[in-house]
Amino acid sequence: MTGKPAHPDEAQAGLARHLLHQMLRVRRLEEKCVELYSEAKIRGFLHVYIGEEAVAAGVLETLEAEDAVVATYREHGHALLRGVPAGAILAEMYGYVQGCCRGRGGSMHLFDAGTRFFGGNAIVAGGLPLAVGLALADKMAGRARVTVCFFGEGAVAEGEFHESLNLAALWQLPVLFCCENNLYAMGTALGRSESQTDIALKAAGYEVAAWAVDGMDALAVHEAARRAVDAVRSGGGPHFLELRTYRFRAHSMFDPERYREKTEVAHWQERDPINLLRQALETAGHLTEAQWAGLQSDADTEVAEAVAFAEAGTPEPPEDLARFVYSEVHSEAHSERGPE
Amino acid sequence: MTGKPAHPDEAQAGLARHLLHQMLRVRRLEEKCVELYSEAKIRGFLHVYIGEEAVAAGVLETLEAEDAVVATYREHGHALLRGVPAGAILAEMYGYVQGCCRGRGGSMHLFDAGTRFFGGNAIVAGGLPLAVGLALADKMAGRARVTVCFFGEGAVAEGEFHESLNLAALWQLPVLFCCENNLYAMGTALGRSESQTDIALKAAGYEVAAWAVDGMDALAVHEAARRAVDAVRSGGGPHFLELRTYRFRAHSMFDPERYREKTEVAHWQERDPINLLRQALETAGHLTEAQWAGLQSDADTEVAEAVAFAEAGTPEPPEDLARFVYSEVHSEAHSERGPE
Amino acid sequence: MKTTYREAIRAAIRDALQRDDRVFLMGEDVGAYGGCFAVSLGLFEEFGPERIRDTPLSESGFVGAGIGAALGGMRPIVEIMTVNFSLLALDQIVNNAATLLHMSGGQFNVPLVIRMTTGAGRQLGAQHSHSLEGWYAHIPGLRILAAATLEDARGMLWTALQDPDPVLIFEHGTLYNMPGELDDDAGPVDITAAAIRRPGTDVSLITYGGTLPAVLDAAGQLSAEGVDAEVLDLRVLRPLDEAAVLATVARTHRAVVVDEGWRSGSLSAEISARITEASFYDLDAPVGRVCSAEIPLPYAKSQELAALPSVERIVRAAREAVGRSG
Amino acid sequence: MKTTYREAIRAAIRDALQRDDRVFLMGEDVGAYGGCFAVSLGLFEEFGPERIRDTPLSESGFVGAGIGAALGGMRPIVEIMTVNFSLLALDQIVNNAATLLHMSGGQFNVPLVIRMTTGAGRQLGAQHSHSLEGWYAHIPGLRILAAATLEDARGMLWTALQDPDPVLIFEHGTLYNMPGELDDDAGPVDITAAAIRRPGTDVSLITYGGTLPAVLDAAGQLSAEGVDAEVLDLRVLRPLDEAAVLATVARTHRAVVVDEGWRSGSLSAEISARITEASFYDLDAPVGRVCSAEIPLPYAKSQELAALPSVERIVRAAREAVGRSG
Ligand SMILES: Cc1ncc(C[n+]2csc(CCOP(=O)(O)OP(=O)(O)O)c2C)c(N)n1
Ligand SMILES: Cc1ncc(C[n+]2csc(CCOP(=O)(O)OP(=O)(O)O)c2C)c(N)n1
Ligand SMILES: [Mg+2]
Ligand SMILES: [Mg+2]
Repeated sequence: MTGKPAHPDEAQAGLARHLLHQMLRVRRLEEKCVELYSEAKIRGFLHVYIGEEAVAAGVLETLEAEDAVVATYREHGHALLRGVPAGAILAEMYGYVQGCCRGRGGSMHLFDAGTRFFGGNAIVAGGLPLAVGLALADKMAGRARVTVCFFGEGAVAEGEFHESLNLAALWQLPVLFCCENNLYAMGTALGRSESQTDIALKAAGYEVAAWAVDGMDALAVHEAARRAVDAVRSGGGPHFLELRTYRFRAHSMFDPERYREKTEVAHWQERDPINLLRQALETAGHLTEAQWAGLQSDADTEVAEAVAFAEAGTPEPPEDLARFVYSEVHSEAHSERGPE
Repeated sequence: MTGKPAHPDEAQAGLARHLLHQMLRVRRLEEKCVELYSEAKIRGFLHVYIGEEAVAAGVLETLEAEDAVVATYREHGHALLRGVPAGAILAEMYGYVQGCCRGRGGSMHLFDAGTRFFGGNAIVAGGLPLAVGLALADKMAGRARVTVCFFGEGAVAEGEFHESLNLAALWQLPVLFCCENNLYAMGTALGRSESQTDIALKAAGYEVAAWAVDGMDALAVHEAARRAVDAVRSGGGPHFLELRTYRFRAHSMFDPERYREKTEVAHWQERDPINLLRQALETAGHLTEAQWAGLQSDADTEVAEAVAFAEAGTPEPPEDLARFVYSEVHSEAHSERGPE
Repeated sequence: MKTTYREAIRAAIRDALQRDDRVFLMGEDVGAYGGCFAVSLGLFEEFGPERIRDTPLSESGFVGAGIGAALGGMRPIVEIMTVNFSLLALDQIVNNAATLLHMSGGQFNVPLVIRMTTGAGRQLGAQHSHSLEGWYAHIPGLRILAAATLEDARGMLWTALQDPDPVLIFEHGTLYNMPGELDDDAGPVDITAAAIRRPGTDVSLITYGGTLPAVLDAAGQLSAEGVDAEVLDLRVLRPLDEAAVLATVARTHRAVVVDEGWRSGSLSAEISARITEASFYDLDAPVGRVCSAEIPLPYAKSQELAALPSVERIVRAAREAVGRSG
Repeated sequence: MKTTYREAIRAAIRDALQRDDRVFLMGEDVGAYGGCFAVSLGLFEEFGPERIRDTPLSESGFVGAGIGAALGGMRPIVEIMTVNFSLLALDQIVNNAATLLHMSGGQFNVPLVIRMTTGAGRQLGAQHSHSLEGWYAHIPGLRILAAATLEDARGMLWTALQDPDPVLIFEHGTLYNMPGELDDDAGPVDITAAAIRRPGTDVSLITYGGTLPAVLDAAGQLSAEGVDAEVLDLRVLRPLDEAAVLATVARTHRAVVVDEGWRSGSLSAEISARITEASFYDLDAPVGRVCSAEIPLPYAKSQELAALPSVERIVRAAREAVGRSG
């Protein structure tokens, strides 16, 4: 039906199916990471995003190519949905030079210049000042770009959070703060880390427009993010989203989860963002069995290909160890390849 | 009239006259400091408190001997009213061993163990975590003490402010935060440093009880501090006072005051806390000429004696330079004198 | 008794909590979680949330609160998860903890113990792997310890808590699982002196903390080659036990310093400079150094290993010092 | 043209603002106040509040914002009032600015310049007087400069701004008022090499920054005694110009390092270690060091002076190096 605009419901359904697919891609990748960790193919610290996929899916869908993204050590999903190939992500975790950081960053430090994905920061709240600065550069250069900064609710207690929100608000910078409130910072429940547990209210205290959103509802996240991103892009100053979500897995592969009840986890799993959206689509008749199977097999294929890519990887040559401590400005023109 | 309680008005008048005296003591000392700086008897950075005396006078009046005080680099007045002798303060600024820190601290670093005066901190906001810790110690030990922490509104932007308020509120610690809002941090006006310029509102965002008070009205400050200190002492958790005041002089002796209008200073000088209280007392018939003259000459005498004490001071012996980098536990028993 | 480095530290903390009411442990996830490296596992249940105090993510705030609590008469043990995060608390450590006593003319000492994990070897990348204890050793007013053995893991804490001044104890992340035997009545140890971990006559290998095992391995290999190396574990990085350093060099006339820090400006430079200053005419060869490559430490195992001091590099440096390049 | 160190830096900032739209200056009170040490006086009026950007008291926040802005294509000059306050921003400098390029596999360089005041001598006490540039010189990924002359005050900034990586420039607080002559067309200078400030043959006095004047004075005195000292100004504290250090020692066979940092773990230790490593058999005496007393610096003038490297102590150390104790 070329030329004829889709029924609004249909457009919405298309978006919803797309978000479902995006979440599924992340879920499958993360499940594979856990598996690979058990097989000792991935080492170091590994933090997976299972349960929280609606947040990255909903928010990142609203960005343009020229926008910037800053994330944390729980960022595989953000990298993937921002456009970093799954193969480059996995190869990175294998520690191979084909990885998006030549195997130097690992799980916690994915970077990608091509998609303006600025990490992958493993210092809690350490990314917020960077995001403020990226937004400052855009504002000073008169570019209508948005910088999105993801961080956990644990980061809210850090001084760097405070300083960053104030700077962004004071200077009216085009940055969208996305607080992934999954209720725990490692083993520390929100109520044991914040005197004010209403994070959106806290952010509003900086005179930053702040809304709390159901972080298990990808469409709700997308809608809130779209509004916020539009407002930020059109000069409305910084915005803040508190995305209420939950991680279904342990904090990292080392976490025995002593600090929370299995029943609490089970309760939240009933609101699995993938199931919720799938059910809503099915109920509305917008997702056939075949479509669902298609989404799944796409995701499976993507992950399988990524594993194959990573498996075929090779370590960075030892003689490259000290490359890029400083830029290779002078030698660049003569080197065989530029920075990846 | 022993036995018979004084008329409430009379008691209030007595308190008011006392506060007036306290403010006058600070004013005269600070004026002398400025003079001595011009004579090069005092060096380093010197920050005077002229115009803000009602704050220290009102707040410190409400403390017990066992309470603790943490202040900033603008702390001569706080030290004096906490009970550190003016002579020890001046000798410190002369850099003499008779000073309250053996001449090592100077103007910005007055300390006094006897009155539990914990400085004298020249890192903006650096004293707040200390105050939280002092209060934590009292709470853990079950002591009904209060720790009072003074800092400027400029400190509110620092991460250490944020972390400290959250900790104090989360743990319900017996600390009173006193923000001396004099509208400027060096040359930076409040509106250019805070997105939220209502400091008391900001503090309330941490779930800390916070009130704004006219910092030029010593009785109002005293009344608010009394309530806050009582509440803190009786287990009410941290409290926060925003004391709205103004510094009449430059930030330090190096400041040419380019950033504010003379008319603004003049406007605030009309609300000189000493004049205000003096006039109120005179109007009510509670301050005779002779009383006022007495207060003045007391203050003058005190300062003159302090100068004489300082002038008679001597430098720390060079061989003591490295004493107290570490404690002298083992030699203490054998040394001629303990730490001053 | 069979134990591990981790368990030895835990026993030390438990012991301190039992001995002295003023002692408490404070830090991120020391409580309900059991400690990020499981050091404090079980203590929360045993001593409760007041004395095993979980903090929000606020390094500057809770380290400063530790300083304040120490000023207020408590004996806090503050845990910082890793030395990299301690940078967030550096203002409090350097500008307050280290200065208050001197600046106040001797009035306010700060009896605080800060423990933190340091070092690489676990593929944690450039924001979790650095060895900055040498940095801290530059600051007057601090006492800096590095526990390399079970005895020290068990014994340094209590002595540190008796110290009237701030003490920082560095625990190397690769040592936590180190097993071994410990006396049932193992207790407090001296925190002023270095220790010889292997006597020898041909060359002094000087090290501390996480690199001690590699240095001992290297000494073993060297011995097979006929080179008898003495291994000195510095233990105390500030104030340095210079006498012990000079004494071993006086015996061997040759020294190699092994330090996981980046070479330039590392503690190894200080050791080298002091040896040369005091024993120049006694030395038979320049003091050698084996340090980490001067790069942000990479994740990939092969590259991380390549960056760190290895047994092979230590052996090579020792051979050079004794004049054998074969 | 007659000028001062302060004015030379100001001219360099003005010049950079004029040459490159992407350059801006950011820091506490750089604007309306005119700079805490009056370095940026007048620039606010000339370039406006966007490019002479006053910040709140938030060292970590605005230094991190500088890193972000550099990533975003700007060329920020971030001013931190003193090196002591920079401790509050250390997480951003060490964990981000210094690591991003390597950690990202060469993708994200950080073209940021940070300027800060360092050093003692103005009776500012223990929280405003320390010399921690040697600390920063330990961190791979950073380039560390110390301007000791008017030429360098004028010329280092622009070259630093052309550098694709983070550069820290240290300005010693006692130098701001230093007067002198500067070429009218003084411009960018090299930021990779040390410089000989006085040629000589008997002993190498190696220093940088705030102690250069005292070292030159000492060289003058020594010359009157018949000792011809060569004075090397390191200029670049990281990466060190080791070749220049070894070259001067090759000429003189004797060296004294003068460094306002605390001796233990100072840059002077690194210089000493490198000289010994490379030139052991060429040296006629151990490398000497003149540093600050290892104490939080006191306010009192007499004690502050006693704590700092003095002409007299430098002369004495040089005499010792050349074997004259008279
Ligand atoms: C400054 C700092 N302190 C501590 C840590 C250790 N750490 C890593 S993740 C984490 C919890 C963070 O929680 P939150 O911000 O809520 O994010 P989440 O992991 O829940 O996504 C902690 C304490 C760190 N990486 N950085
Ligand atoms: C961390 C830190 N940054 C900067 C400074 C320099 N400085 C000293 S006082 C001051 C202004 C502080 O203003 P405010 O907190 O309002 O206190 P006030 O001086 O007005 O009493 C500044 C920027 C410092 N001492 N510490
Ligand atoms: Mg969380
Ligand atoms: Mg102020």
